[in-house]
Amino acid sequence: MWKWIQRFSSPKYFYSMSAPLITWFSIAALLTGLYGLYLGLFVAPPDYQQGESYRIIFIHVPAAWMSLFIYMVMAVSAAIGIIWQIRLADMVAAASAPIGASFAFLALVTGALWGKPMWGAYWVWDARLTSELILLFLYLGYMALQSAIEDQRSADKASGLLAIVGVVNIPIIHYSVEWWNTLHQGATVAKFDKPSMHIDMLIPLLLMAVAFKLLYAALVLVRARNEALYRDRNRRWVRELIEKL
Amino acid sequence: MLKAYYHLLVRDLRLALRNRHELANPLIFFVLVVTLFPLAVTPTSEALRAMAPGVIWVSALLAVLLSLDRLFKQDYDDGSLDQLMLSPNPLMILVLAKVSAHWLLTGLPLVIIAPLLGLFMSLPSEAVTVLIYSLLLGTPVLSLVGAIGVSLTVAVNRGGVLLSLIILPLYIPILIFGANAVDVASDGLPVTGQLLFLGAVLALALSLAPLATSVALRITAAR
Amino acid sequence: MNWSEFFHMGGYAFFVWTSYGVTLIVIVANIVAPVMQRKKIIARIKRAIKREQIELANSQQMANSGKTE
Amino acid sequence: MLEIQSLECVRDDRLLFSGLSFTVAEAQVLQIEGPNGSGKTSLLRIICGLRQAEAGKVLWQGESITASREDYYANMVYIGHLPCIKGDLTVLENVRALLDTRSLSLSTTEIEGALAKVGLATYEDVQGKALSSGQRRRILLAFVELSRAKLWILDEPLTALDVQGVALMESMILDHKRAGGSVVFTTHHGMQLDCEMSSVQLGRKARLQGVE
Repeated sequence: MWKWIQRFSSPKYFYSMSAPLITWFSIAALLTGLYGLYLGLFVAPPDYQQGESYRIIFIHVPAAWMSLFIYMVMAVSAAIGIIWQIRLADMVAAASAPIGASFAFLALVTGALWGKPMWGAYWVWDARLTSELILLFLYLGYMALQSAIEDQRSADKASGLLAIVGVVNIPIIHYSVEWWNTLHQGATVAKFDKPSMHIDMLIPLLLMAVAFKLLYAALVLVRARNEALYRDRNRRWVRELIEKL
Repeated sequence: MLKAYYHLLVRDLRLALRNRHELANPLIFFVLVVTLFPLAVTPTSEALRAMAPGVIWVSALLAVLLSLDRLFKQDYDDGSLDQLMLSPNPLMILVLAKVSAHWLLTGLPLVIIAPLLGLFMSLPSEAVTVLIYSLLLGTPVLSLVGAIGVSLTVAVNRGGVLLSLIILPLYIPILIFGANAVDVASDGLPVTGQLLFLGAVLALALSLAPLATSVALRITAAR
Repeated sequence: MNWSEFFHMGGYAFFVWTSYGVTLIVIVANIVAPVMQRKKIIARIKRAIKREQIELANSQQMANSGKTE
Repeated sequence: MLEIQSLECVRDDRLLFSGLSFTVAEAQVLQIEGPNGSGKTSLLRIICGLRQAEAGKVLWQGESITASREDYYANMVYIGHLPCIKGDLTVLENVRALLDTRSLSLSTTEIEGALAKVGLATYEDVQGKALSSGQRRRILLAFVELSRAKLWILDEPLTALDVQGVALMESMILDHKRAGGSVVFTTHHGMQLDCEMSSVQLGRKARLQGVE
């Protein structure tokens, strides 16, 4: 069993296996995304309260979901890397951070753009936006620590531990921000995820979420391949590969 | 094991007391930053009272943050940290000793000086009491969580800004509940919930942070 | 529904299209960045291989010419 | 006593050594030799458990050092490049602080005896910052002497020591060996040890060599 895991998690094996996966994930992401966009922009009816502006949520909500999801992936793979010394897991964690940060950034920008017509201001201290902002800070901290430590292995372990600490903290942060928000704002602001969402809106939303997940899968593979090449730059398999190029 | 805890605690306290001028620095910083705010706005007592909880808590956060460096920096630089890790005692106990010393030297003085700052910011007396309680429960968490951050960044050159970048987001829950407890208390409302939350976070930090810190120290030493 | 109406987005055109535009930019950047990075890494490794070959040749030359330290 | 099994160490993606195996028996003195950057310090830190090896095991009394951690650390003492001395503590307090990490509380006379042996008699109440670097190293020697460890791991113990200091270190090692203790050390200075000694050679290789 252990040997099996070691074999399949070797960067060399990963490098050769991931190439076709990237193609498939990209195609699937593109198709789902285009169909989701079609349904979201053309088929879904305008919202009776928000008019057309609600169409921003087809990006905003999946992006926010993804930013949280990627942080979880990052922390779990960092934990695997620390506990079982599997280098591939460290690579996946390191590769995930910039993508997660991008999604968090997207969620913030689209949230602000959605907020302006709704609340009359680009930024309000809404619980979701605030949590998202803190999440972006967590990503930036991870990336800063990762790049500040020169020794690659220590950098992986140290930033990995930070990601795990972050994951323990996220529920606490989330809870306290929610609580703080209800205290200061009241429940006057409209929330994105109304429980009674129209099915025509829900389907494109879910499609976009799937598309983003597939996109992440493709992107993380591309980045992890880069990490594998870079980290193993002095190893034989990389040398042989490069010489063939 | 208790002996190891005690010895290290005493050593750190003794070291700090031999450097008294350095010891006072975070405290002076704390008072100074709080003093800046009334100078920056119209210092009517209503305005000050409204800002007070946030201002005092943010200043306490920054004061602790600036003092975190002393937790492991010196030991790392002179090699004592290696010796601590080669101790037959569990590293967690030693981490706990160092964090306790840090809190006694920075957190506790902040708690003690806080009533004075409450006075500066014209907080009512009930709010000052709650301020003390909230700092008493909150500052140990700042030391405990901060220890994780320092042990990750102690080997990084010019790690100061990096440390704040990775630690401040983790301080947010403490800030929210600490400041809010004081805020609510100055309106004369009960604050048991907030203090309970701070207590729960303290218990959580007390049980998990020393573990995370010792893992982090091992990562740092392996460089 | 006609196209101008579609692009108008019920008066929210700026917000909706900026959102989608920013998203597109971020996604494209996320695709381009690792591709560029990959090129850089490969170039770097190639240079390293060349450098090592030169070093190896030099040291062999030194050994052959009988120079001892 | 100590068994090193096919250790591999990689630093900055450079293979320092691999397949390194040796044992340290009782009353054995072992020198780790090799040029700068060959991984001597890394090897010693791996043996101490401060660093993780890429592959391989370090066994203490037949058990891995993570499993036998408590027993191992009670019987092993390590001194590295850094002096571990606090400028604000006195010599006596510094020794005490070092011994505390090993949960050893010794009497003042015993510590004074060791300090006298390393040439620091009457220095007990001098603050660390007033000492020269050679004197700081001597405090470490006193610590090693008092540590009651069977295994000494010394990384460049002669750094900053004068002629008498070197002679002192040599006699300490000999005495330790005579008492059945073992020493693993590195040094760039000549150490004339009048006893049987083994060595492990680390080379400057692998720079150009690919690793699987």
